[in-house]
Amino acid sequence: ETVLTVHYPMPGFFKDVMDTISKKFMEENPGIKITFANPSATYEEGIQTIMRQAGTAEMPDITFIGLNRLRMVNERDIPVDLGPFIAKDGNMAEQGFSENILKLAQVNGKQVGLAFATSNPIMYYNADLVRKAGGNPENPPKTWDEVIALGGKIKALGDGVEGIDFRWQGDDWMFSALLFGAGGRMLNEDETKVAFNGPEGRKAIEVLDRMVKEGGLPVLTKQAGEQAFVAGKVGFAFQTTGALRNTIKNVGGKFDLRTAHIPLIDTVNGKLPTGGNAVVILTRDAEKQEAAWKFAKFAAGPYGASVVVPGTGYVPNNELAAKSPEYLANFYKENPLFQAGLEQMPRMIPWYAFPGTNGVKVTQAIVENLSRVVEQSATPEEALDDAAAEVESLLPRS
Amino acid sequence: MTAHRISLGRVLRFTLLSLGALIFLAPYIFMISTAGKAQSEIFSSSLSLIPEQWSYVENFTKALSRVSMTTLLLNGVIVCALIFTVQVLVAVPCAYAMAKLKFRAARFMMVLVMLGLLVPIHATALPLYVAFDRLAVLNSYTALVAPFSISVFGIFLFLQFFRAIPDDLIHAARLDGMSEAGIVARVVVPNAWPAITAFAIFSVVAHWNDLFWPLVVVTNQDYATPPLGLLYFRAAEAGDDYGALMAATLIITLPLIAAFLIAQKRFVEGITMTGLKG
Amino acid sequence: MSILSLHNITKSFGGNAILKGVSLEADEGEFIALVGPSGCGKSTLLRIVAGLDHADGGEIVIGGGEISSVAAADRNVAMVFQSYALYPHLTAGQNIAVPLAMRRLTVAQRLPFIGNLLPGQRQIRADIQRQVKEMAASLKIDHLLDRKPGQMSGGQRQRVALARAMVRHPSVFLMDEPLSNLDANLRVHARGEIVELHRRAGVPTLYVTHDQSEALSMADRVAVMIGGTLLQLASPQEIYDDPAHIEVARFLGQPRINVMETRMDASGTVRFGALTLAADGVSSSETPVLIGVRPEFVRLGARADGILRARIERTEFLGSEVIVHARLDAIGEAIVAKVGPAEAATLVAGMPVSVDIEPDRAMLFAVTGERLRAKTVNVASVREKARG
Amino acid sequence: MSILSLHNITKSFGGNAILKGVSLEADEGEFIALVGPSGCGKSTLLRIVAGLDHADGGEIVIGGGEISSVAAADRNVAMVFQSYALYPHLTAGQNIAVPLAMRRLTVAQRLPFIGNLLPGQRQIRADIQRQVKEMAASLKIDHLLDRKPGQMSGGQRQRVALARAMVRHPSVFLMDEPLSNLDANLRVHARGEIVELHRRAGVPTLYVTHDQSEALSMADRVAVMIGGTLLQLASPQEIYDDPAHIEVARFLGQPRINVMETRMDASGTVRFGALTLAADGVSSSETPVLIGVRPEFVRLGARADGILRARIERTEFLGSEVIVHARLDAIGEAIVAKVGPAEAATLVAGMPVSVDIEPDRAMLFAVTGERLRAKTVNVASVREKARG
Amino acid sequence: MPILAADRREGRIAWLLAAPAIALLFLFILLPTLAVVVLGFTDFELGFGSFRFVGFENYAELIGDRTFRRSLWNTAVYTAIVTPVSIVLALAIAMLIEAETRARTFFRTVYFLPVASLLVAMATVWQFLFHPTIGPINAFLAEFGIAGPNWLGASGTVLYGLSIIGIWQSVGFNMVLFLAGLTAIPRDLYSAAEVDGARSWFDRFRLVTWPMLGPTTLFVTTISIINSVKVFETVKTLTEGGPNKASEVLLFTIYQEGFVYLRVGYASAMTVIFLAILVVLMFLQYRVLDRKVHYA
Ligand SMILES: Nc1ncnc2c1ncn2[C@@H]1O[C@H](COP(=O)(O)OP(=O)(O)OP(=O)(O)O)[C@@H](O)[C@H]1O
Ligand SMILES: Nc1ncnc2c1ncn2[C@@H]1O[C@H](COP(=O)(O)OP(=O)(O)OP(=O)(O)O)[C@@H](O)[C@H]1O
Ligand SMILES: [Mg+2]
Ligand SMILES: [Mg+2]
Repeated sequence: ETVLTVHYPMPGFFKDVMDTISKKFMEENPGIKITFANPSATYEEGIQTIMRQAGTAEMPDITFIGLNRLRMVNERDIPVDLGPFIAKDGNMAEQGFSENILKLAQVNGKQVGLAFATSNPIMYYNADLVRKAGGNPENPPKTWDEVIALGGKIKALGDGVEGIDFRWQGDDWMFSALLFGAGGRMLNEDETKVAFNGPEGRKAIEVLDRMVKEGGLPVLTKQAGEQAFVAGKVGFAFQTTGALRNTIKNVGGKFDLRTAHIPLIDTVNGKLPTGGNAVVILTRDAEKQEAAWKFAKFAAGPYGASVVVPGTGYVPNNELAAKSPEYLANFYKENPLFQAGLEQMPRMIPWYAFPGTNGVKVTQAIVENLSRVVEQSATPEEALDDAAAEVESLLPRS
Repeated sequence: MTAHRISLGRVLRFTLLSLGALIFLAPYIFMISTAGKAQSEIFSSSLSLIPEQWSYVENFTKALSRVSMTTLLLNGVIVCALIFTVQVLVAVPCAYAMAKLKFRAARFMMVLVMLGLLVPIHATALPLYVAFDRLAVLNSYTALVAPFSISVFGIFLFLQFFRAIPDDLIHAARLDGMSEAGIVARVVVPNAWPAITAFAIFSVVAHWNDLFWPLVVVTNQDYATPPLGLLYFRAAEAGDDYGALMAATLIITLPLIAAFLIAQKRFVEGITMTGLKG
Repeated sequence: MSILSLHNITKSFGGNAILKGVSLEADEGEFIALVGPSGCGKSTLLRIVAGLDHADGGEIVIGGGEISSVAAADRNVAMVFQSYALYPHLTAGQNIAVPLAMRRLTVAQRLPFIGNLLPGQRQIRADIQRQVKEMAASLKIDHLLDRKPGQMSGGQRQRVALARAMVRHPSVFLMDEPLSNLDANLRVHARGEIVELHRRAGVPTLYVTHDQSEALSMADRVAVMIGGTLLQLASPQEIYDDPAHIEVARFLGQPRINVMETRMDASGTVRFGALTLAADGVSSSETPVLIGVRPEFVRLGARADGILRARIERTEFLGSEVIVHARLDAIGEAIVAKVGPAEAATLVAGMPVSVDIEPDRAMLFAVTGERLRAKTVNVASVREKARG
Repeated sequence: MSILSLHNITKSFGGNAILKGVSLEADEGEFIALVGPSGCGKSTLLRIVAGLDHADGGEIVIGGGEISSVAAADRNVAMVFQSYALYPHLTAGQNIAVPLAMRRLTVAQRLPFIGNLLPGQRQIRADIQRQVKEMAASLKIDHLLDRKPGQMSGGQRQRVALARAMVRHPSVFLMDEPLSNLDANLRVHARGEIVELHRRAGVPTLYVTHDQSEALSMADRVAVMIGGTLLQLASPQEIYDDPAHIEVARFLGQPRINVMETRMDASGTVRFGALTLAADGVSSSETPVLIGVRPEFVRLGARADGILRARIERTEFLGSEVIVHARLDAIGEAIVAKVGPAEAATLVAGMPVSVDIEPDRAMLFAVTGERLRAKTVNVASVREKARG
Repeated sequence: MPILAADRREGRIAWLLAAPAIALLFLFILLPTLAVVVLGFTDFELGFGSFRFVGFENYAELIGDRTFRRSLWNTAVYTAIVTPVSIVLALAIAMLIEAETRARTFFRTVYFLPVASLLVAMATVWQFLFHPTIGPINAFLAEFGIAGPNWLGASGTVLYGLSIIGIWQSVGFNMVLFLAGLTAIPRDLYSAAEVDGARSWFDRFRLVTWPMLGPTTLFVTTISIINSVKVFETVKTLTEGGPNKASEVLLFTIYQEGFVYLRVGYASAMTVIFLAILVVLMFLQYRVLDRKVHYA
């Protein structure tokens, strides 16, 4: 019997999912036993744990790593290259792993993991407030201009009601949503120069600035924003589909919660970043690797997706799962709130990870400059230029 | 006339204290209230402390079933008890030597103790982690307990206390034929209970609530301590399950409050006698 | 044969010489009181004998053996402390049993639970219990055996401390102001008890006190230590009546001895008031000397016609006697007399009086403090002169 | 006119009556010593007078006004505490200045920095400084003014405490065992100083002590309090020679008064040894009474041929006198005599002696303790009888 | 000679008794600290096996590090708020409790409760209390017509918000120490003060309580400063140093560098500076104040 130790982050979110998947997996694979290591509270802490444990006896066999951190982990040569396994299998597409989906967990062409739970940014809105402000909830705004205008009206309702909550804090994901949605990119093709301060970037950050100025976007911490929204005090919330299940639970019957596509600045070429995580194999033991590969495919496969999606709000990362009535087809029919994310799937591209050792710091630099815009302590141009300069200095010199 | 003034002062004092107590208790009031609310009820625009639909059972059930509370609490007790015992066993003889024996290194020890007070575990966590890994003792009670086996605070506190023990008592014990170790065990410790109680509160509170170190050295859930259990109710990306989180927090906080209530009289007495105040 | 003998003990703390060569012998069954002002080194000496401190030099011989390098626990010396130093967490009975248990039981036998299972310890414990009971009975504290020190009065604690020290039949008994924490009445009562106990046990005892009446009333011999030096070691009577040093004379006696400065001529004759004293040692020239007279030997006459005259400043009524403070007209010095209440009734503040000193009661001291042997050779009787 | 008068002061703590109606008057310049055993309520009474505690009932009149409801700070009463209660963070000079500063400067003027800028305070401060200096000079502590209490000896602290109390010319002066923390010699010396100081200041003083010789020697009148009741308030002489209650007699006198039980016949006659006493009050039947004789009035005869015979148990040498403990053959009770050293030389332990009591010196008390006035009517002289 | 032997025996026993403590002290405090100092001179990064010595490069970088300077400043501000306020509050509460005869146990427990609580969990409660729109604090302020600030969200107020939590958390600890200090003041001194004319509560406080609490206050101040400088949990759970570094504090910055950016060498250098600051602070404090508060 092979025993696999599995480590995962955010147990509040993933515990039930992991328990269900591993139970089913062990039923199907009697020779393999799954045990769980102590989970980590966040993706960041998960990575720290893995980094510390890399190469030690404590290192788990399998872990789940945020998509934007794969590059950093790979630089430290921690994940096992899955290329050979894929080659050996030969029929990944048949199992629902399209090329597009495999790409989400590739770094410089190396397959470091399999995307497990993926998300994209969507628009949540409070239909009651929209209605009150004169909007039509059945026909939600399609462009940022419309969002900002309606947000302003909602804010004007008073009583502590805010127009928009945009989750700009923590990391650069939602900025990416604006930037990619405008058709922009973070760095240039060969990753030597900053590219987000181009015209697309300017449009993106101006949208943020206008949300603050006209759309009723207050300065809130991430948690405060979520709480205000579920309390019915915010008109629009822009954040990951991953939060959908929890949002539904938190809202309960307090108001009419709806979801819709996130507006794109460039409706033609606009893309959206992919959030979520990938299952990564760490064990260097060949026998365990075999078992781990089985588990990775199982977790990232259609069954896994059919567990993850309803439980969280993530979008399926497996094409079989989404389409097959065996898995999720019926679910989407019955739960229209989940559809926005699903429909945006074609626009998903990898969440960009910066090269070099300062990768994480770069995202912090961007977030800090965003906060200056939100606090209106800098003009969008200043903030964008500062961010560009700072990021530039943090990129590897070569 | 005096009687009147006194009662007025008392009313004022009592009112002030009660108001302050209310403010200090406010977070707990919200905690208890939240622990009884359904998830959809927790965040709403109207403030109400009393849950509309009582979900205590539900939240507490979740808190108890989602994680193995008994294991967590048991680990907490084991780890805190081990840490406390070892700390006392190590600190008491040392403090005794510093306070009551001709010990030339006492001054040097004092400097070490002061230094030790300043170094947070956050600073030394990494070297310790590496060392523990090399020794293959991660994921064990040893790893959880060892770094705290030496409590400079304990040495400091006992030192203050022992200085106040009359020399004559030690002398009498020597004349009665006790060895120095015998004196520590038979005379000093039995009379140091107030100090030991005071120290127990500090030590247990600190280590029962410690999240940082267990997170570093424990990956095996069999050794998880209570704060690690709280992680299961947190989902940074998507908002926490507050009702269950609060219920779980209540469960792991209650034993401490009970312990404090039991020990609190001796606690203040102990601090008074340790001269910790100065 | 002397059981305890100290030879030339010296000790300094950080450069301060506290004991400057103290020698002392105590015979079997002897009770020696060690008195001296606060800070003169009494406790230090006791602690050195007990082995709680170590002398810088000198020898300590107990029962014939030199024990300077023997640990306190292994000298068979018992000590009673001023604070009693009872173990607060043990009952009186347990307190008394400690020195026995420590000596008779092995380390293993003393362990809390395991100890009870070891062979032999039952028997020894029972034995100890019996001895504790006996000791307690002889000190009349049997009813206290189950109480802790905190539940006892000062006097009771003092007795328990005594019992703890006595129970193991030490070869030397040390007491450091064992009565000073008791109130006056209890103190007087306890004196008798300790003397009685000592008489029964017959163990040589070194008893430190700074209460002179304790020293005088209890001891066989009194050692007066001042500034780290033993100035005199003699019987109470001798110490009081025939002090070898002015400091000894000053230290003992309540109220204090009157000391006045005067001069001795080259022939060794001293004249003071109506007295003429002849000193033994004859100096080559006139030298200043001190004359000491105890207050009870100063007579005040209401007629104020003596050679020495004084004016009464105030009187202190003490019940059975009265202390009269007067100031000598001639030299302006204060002089104190102790008189009976009847006599005192005639003396009021401000009144001029004549001062007489009882013949043979004046003592002569060199200015350095040493006693000068002297004899009264003449008392000029003023009254006679006045008549004549 | 009496400056301080207390009428029927009562006080209980949690149901325990501590003061059971104490009344007392102090005249201008009078020094009253309040003595009594520990716990009898002396400190409580003082604290009530000072306003630190509040009586349950009764009146306190100072200088003609009832002040029960006046706060301590506003009564012009000064107090010296046993612990001296000096402010450890202030120098002696600052300590002495406190009561003046508190009274003369406003709250604002006393503030650390701002105060210095306020008008008028310079002048007042200078004034206070002058007064402090004067006070210090008169107590000879000028050289200590810059030291903190921690750097002073017990005696010096005590004087600073006195200075702090005196400096503001209080209308009543309270002292709670101000000398009990001093060593014997210092204590005797300080007594004189306090009396002198009191004489100069002329402020009525209530002085608590449990040292009887302090009380007797210092006070104009002595108040003996036992169990919350004032048993007697009289001059030292009267208190000692003519106690109104057996407890008063027992409390004063060192060694304690001899008290023996005997019987009074229906005619009011009491026979004890060679004495026959006639009591004033005549009871209807034979009643037990107590007879008290101070040790100095007990005469021991070596011939052992008196009516009362005793055997000497032990003698206590005290220098100028000797305490002889004997046991009466007839009733087995102990009797204590105080004799001179010369006389004592003839008395050794174990010796049988005859006991005589000085006529007119025996006192009679009812078993409840009250004094029974009595007169010696007859002394059977054994010697005469023997001769005759 | 025998004297020396006896003294040496006592010294040996002292060493024996202290040996476990000394050994553990070296093992778990000194050696790791030394390791941190050594790491401060390397470019060690978590996850990379090897590292090289870079001399003072890390320290040179620190000088120019805006974040580090910011976090130094923020820590100083936080400490400057939390330490005095929590001491004054604690003293006031301790005095009130000491004077109050009823419900002492209750009050003592209530005020001590925050010390005994898991800060990470309580932080989430505070986050809700501080919520700018639906939080009770601002709702309460609104009752009085005050527009509550955006406590943890705005860079202008975030430090104050965190300070309030810090004060709430540390008052109980200080209070207990003050309670102990108060019980040790001789009652006679208050009596003397009253008789000396200290009429008001304030006079007695200035004349007796405050000076007599000197040693306690010094100790409490020391502990408070150490604890405030070590603020971490609230920042980590509530603000992550934001917005725009407005709540970056030393330990958080060190954590961020070491564990998130994984630059252990650099973080170690920061730690060394952090420890040096603490040591200097404590040294100065004891040098300047110790003599002032001990009167004996
Ligand atoms: N451990 C010590 N270190 C330094 N000095 C000491 C020590 N022990 C005693 N001394 C000093 O030695 C001197 C003598 O002290 P000791 O206790 O023997 O006096 P004492 O005669 O017993 O006085 P007392 O009657 O007050 O008890 C004192 O001046 C004291 O300060
Ligand atoms: N605050 C108090 N609460 C309860 N009982 C008290 C209080 N103060 C004093 N007592 C009790 O009142 C009695 C008298 O106390 P007080 O201090 O007046 O005695 P004292 O005569 O001064 O004794 P001492 O000579 O020992 O100083 C004692 O039994 C004491 O226990
Ligand atoms: Mg001594
Ligand atoms: Mg008293």
